[in-house]
Amino acid sequence: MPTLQYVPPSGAEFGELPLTTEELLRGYRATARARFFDERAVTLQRQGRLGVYAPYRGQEAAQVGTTLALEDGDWLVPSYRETAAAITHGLPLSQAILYWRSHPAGWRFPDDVRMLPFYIPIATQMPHAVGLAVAGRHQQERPWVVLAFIGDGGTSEGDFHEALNFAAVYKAPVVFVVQNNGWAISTPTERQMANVRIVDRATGYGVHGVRVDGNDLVATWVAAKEAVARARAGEGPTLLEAMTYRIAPHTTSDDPGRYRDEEESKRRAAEEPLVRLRAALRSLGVLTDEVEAQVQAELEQELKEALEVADAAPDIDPAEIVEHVYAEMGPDQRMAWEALGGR
Amino acid sequence: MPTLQYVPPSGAEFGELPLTTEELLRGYRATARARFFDERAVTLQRQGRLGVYAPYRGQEAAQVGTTLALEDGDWLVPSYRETAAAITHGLPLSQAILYWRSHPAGWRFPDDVRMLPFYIPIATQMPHAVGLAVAGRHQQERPWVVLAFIGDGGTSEGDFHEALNFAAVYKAPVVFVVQNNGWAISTPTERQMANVRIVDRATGYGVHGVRVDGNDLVATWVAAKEAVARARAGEGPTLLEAMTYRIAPHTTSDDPGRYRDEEESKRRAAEEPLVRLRAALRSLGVLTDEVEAQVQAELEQELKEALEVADAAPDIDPAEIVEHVYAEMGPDQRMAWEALGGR
Amino acid sequence: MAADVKVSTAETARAPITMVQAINEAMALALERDPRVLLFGQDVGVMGGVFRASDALQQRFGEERVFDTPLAEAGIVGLGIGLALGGMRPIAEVQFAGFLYPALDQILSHLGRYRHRTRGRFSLPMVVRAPYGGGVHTPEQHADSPEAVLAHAPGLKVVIPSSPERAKGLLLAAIDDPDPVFFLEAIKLYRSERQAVPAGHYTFELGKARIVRPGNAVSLFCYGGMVEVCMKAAEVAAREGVELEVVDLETLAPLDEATILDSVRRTGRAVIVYEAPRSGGFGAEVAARIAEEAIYHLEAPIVRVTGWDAPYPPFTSVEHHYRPDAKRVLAAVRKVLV
Amino acid sequence: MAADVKVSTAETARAPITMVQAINEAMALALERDPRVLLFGQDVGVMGGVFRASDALQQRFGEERVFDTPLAEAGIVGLGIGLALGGMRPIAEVQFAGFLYPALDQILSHLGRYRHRTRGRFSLPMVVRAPYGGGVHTPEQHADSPEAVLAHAPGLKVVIPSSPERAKGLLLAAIDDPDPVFFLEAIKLYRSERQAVPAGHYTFELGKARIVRPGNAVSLFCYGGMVEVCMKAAEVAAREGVELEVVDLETLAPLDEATILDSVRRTGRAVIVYEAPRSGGFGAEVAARIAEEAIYHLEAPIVRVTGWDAPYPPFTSVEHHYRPDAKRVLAAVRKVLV
Ligand SMILES: Cc1ncc(C[n+]2csc(CCOP(=O)(O)OP(=O)(O)O)c2C)c(N)n1
Ligand SMILES: Cc1ncc(C[n+]2csc(CCOP(=O)(O)OP(=O)(O)O)c2C)c(N)n1
Ligand SMILES: [Mg+2]
Ligand SMILES: [Mg+2]
Repeated sequence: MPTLQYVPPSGAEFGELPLTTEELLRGYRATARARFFDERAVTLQRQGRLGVYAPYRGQEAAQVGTTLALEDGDWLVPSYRETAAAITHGLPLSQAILYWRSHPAGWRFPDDVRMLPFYIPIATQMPHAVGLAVAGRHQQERPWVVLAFIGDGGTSEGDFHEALNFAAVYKAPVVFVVQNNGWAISTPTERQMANVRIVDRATGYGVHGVRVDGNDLVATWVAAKEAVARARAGEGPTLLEAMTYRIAPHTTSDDPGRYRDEEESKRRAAEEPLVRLRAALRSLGVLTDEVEAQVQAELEQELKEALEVADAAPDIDPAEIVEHVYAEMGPDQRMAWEALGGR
Repeated sequence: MPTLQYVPPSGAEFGELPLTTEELLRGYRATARARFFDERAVTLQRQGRLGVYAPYRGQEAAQVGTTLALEDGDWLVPSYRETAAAITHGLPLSQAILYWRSHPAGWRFPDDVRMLPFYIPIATQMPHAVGLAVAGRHQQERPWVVLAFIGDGGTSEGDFHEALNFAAVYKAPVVFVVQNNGWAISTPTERQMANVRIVDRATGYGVHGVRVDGNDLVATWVAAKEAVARARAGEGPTLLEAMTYRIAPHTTSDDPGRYRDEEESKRRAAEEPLVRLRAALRSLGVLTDEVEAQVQAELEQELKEALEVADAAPDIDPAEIVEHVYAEMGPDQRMAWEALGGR
Repeated sequence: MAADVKVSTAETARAPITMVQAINEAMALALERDPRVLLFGQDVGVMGGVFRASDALQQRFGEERVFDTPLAEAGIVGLGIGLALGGMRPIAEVQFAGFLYPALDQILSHLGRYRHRTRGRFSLPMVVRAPYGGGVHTPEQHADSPEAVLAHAPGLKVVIPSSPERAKGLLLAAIDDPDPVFFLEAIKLYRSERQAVPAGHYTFELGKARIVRPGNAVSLFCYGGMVEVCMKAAEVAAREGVELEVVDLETLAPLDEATILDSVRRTGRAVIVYEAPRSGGFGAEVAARIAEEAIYHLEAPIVRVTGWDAPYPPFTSVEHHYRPDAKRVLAAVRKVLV
Repeated sequence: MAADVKVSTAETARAPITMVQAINEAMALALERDPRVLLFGQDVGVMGGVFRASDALQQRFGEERVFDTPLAEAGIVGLGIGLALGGMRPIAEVQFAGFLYPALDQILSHLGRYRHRTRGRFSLPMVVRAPYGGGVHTPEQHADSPEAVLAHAPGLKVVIPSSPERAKGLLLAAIDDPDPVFFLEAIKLYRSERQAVPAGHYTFELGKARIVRPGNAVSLFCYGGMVEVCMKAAEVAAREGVELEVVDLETLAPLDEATILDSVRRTGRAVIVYEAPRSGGFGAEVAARIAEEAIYHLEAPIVRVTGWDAPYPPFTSVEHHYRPDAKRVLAAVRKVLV
């Protein structure tokens, strides 16, 4: 099966797009917003106004397009890399900022944002996504669908495998998105696995597999829509491999120069999703200077307000360290809490 | 790809067999010996002369045929089910008996039998097989090949997945045999996985995959020979799915009547490997009453001697419990050892 | 057997049942009371579990609520976490406690941390049941006692019952609890004793140790399969006029330090009994707390009677030399009474 | 950096190096001395490890001996076990100690048991290195201290160095050891201190605790990242004329009980310091042994200064409230000195 692509890297010479103008604009806005946040986050980190941060430059279409396919009541299950998916799914920017500032409030996502927390231990989110999907079926006629993200490196963990198998056995309404961005820190996909077509794993499990150009927002969105529809209809899970590239360092603490040829990276960066989306939408006349400027202004405003909210977060009370261990504080936590000045 | 089969269940109407007469006889002997040991082991267990035992009735061809493909210096990596493979590979019957008697001497396999111990925690042997295979390459021009066994149920564990991927990445000279015997205790393969063709997993990893009729000794042997040759030649690992059936209970403590239709089991038992091999070899004139009688007599004698050896094993010294924790006994073990009357 | 259990809130006189039957009863009640309760694990469905703890429950509650899983413990615990996140109340069975190990990443990275790392947004009201411990000639690696590993992980509760009655009430409490609870069931006790157990739903409070036999000479701290061992030792000692106090910890985490300290302050002597390997066993925590909070009341060393620092021996004919017995407990008692 | 290390058995005057450099030196020496030594883990090859512990080693020893693995910890430890079974001497790096959890089945079911379950036929001369502990603002779940879990598993050795010089000698000893050794490296110490470290190959005996500062008032038992904290406390106390004895356990398993007891018999007072969560932490074992073997020498409660019973906080600005510091150690000292 060929890799699904609607808009080539050039952003030109493409056929009819299976999205409405409204959708295309919505997709542009969300992608531009994701890019904007990432760029500002990196700057904020350099200024010491964020902690260590995991940038996602180049992966916006893979995250935004798939997340846009979710409907009300659906769940997002992200790894640490999915800030773009998270803010697309409704996580307020202020919340993302507080998270990357390591502020406890950053970990407390609002109740109405149906997403699990960012996951640090690789692949461990995968079985949770399956359970969450099965849980929906127990409670609703029309089940919620779960969209779970993992990286190419993450596919090597046992949890990836166990979750794929469980999902298939229980026909869980879940869509697994593998963002194949070429790297797991310094390890290229070719050293991570012998067959770099991750989508080829799907058949073995009896799971539907799709490979898309992960830098083509139209492709990621359309493929995810189909996968979500399948899941909702009870046709089981999909493994969606989104081919993309980690243009940025692994995190703001990483120096890719130690392990990869940054010339090659620059070349790959040319395939990035925003340039091509913008070119395509401009050629369609959907996007104009005016719209771009308006979007930009809105984003500046949104971020300004988000920073104000984040900056207003109260100082961290050390006693919070031992709160939320149990629903009701245990005697050992209470002892600690008092030692930490809790009142 | 179709399932490799040379001799159909009837044991009749088959084409030319790619094995020499000598090999066919050797295969018969080994299969008959495996069957003989299993039958006697079950009897011994009933008499209280063995502990809990994991029978392998019906799986003889899957174990014996693949193991016969190994050459001098090659390694066997078994689960608890592989007593047939073990005794084919050179484990003395007395040793097998002591193992199933839970005697410490049963765990100490002779140095010249190149096999790892029986594995209890499902699938954990898989990455060891990979490491062992890679180790050979570091030490010899002509690497040893590792033959590792796992069950259909075992494929669900993360270790199965991680090992397959590692093996592929390092092109390890290892052959993984999945004995798909239809059951993991009470769980049928259909509830274990959505796609019951386990061999379909191979491609995803970039591993060579072969499915054989696991009750056809000729097929298992020939397929394993090829896989071993590939491994030896540096062409990488093979996943060999041997289709067979667990005729017997999971262990001698299990009652399959609680979870499966034993009529169906009886039907499946008709496909078992020894009947068919015997019929085929008789039709070829390779096997005669005389040979059968001679083999039987030899087996009786071998078992008699093995039981004598096993029965002569010394009483277990309780202090052995704390021996072999470290190469040199640590102070905590010494304290225990003395408390246990060690001298 | 479970299929015949009359569910009633009245406590009627009933035939004595085993601990595994009591566990079955508890799960049947929970499944009946709350549609969010699900039960799953390897072979728990059609077969009713290798120890028959879930016998007949799939027949009664259907395949959607009581079901087999693939053979993958991380998947099982991970599935349960996801179910809990989605509003269910999962009960996962892991076939033997030694097979919890493949799930330890899910357990240590998530099960105990989820509430903390989401600052209270998500709780995981999940129970993980697993048979543990030795004494019944199980095969190799089927007799582990990994409670110390679990009790060291913040956010987990660890409960170990010592009788049919306690098992039922504690399991029902565990299922009701808003936090993840490990429920370790001593294989040795599954069928060793029958007890008349109250019918219907009842709970015992988690987080409380329990004096199962009062005494004044020495406090014996134990749990699960070691309680009967300590009770036996106490009976023997009583014949010689020495009254041992047997304290069943029941919940290892959160630990009921108050009851422990209170007992030892009265007796002045402590013996701690567990069958896990000695070094780093959970009993060390009990000793450490006594040594920190009640040392001035101690009239003797704190002595531990434990499994040795070796894997549980698969050599069935000598396994009783590994697992503490009344004789070894009494030897320790004599040591602290000199 | 490693590539420049002169390998020589003579101890020449050399520029001070960090602990991570000392570890790099040790591995370079081991790789050079013994062709059976292999080094692998996530990102250890081209990149030289996230902390650069294996910097330049792949360039020097080739891709067959120093190599990257896929992202799978059970696979890494399992691969190492297989390599050891096949006659190699593997050194596996796990990127952070909190990511040992996916490998715990391999570790608890096999690494510590192989010799025992094959009755001595197979030994596993393998080293698993992992950075552990907090204090440097690592991301969430990157600051765990799981030593208690490992030290409770029979057959494993657990070594935790506290300085560049010790790290090099202990790691070389661990690589030479016939048994599996966990080598936990305090992230906080990787670059905090430079020390002139002997050139060439040298080893320190495993299984020995070490008095790093003699004293008579109180024994402070600690290891790894807590040694510098206790040393700081001892300096402060010394200014007030109170001489604390700082005992660096170095090897948690097998534990050097003799040195611990000897110290506490002299001082009569014990404070135990570790950064893991308090309940069930390895220090409880130290307390239990003292309470069993040296209680009559104790003049005060045994006090623990530990991480709290909560996950290590990812809230970097307050993590120092979780991890024990000299102030908390001194408060405990005052408590046992009253
Ligand atoms: C279990 C575990 N092992 C190791 C790590 C350290 N680690 C963090 S990110 C990463 C690479 C992940 O690569 P990939 O899955 O491709 O995701 P990407 O970073 O490319 O988004 C590693 C090894 C971890 N977080 N968890
Ligand atoms: C990690 C682990 N989980 C559970 C078990 C209990 N158990 C023993 S055998 C078995 C079924 C194995 O099925 P399969 O892999 O198909 O092998 P078979 O028994 O059919 O040979 C189970 C669940 C175990 N030994 N190890
Ligand atoms: Mg990646
Ligand atoms: Mg099977």
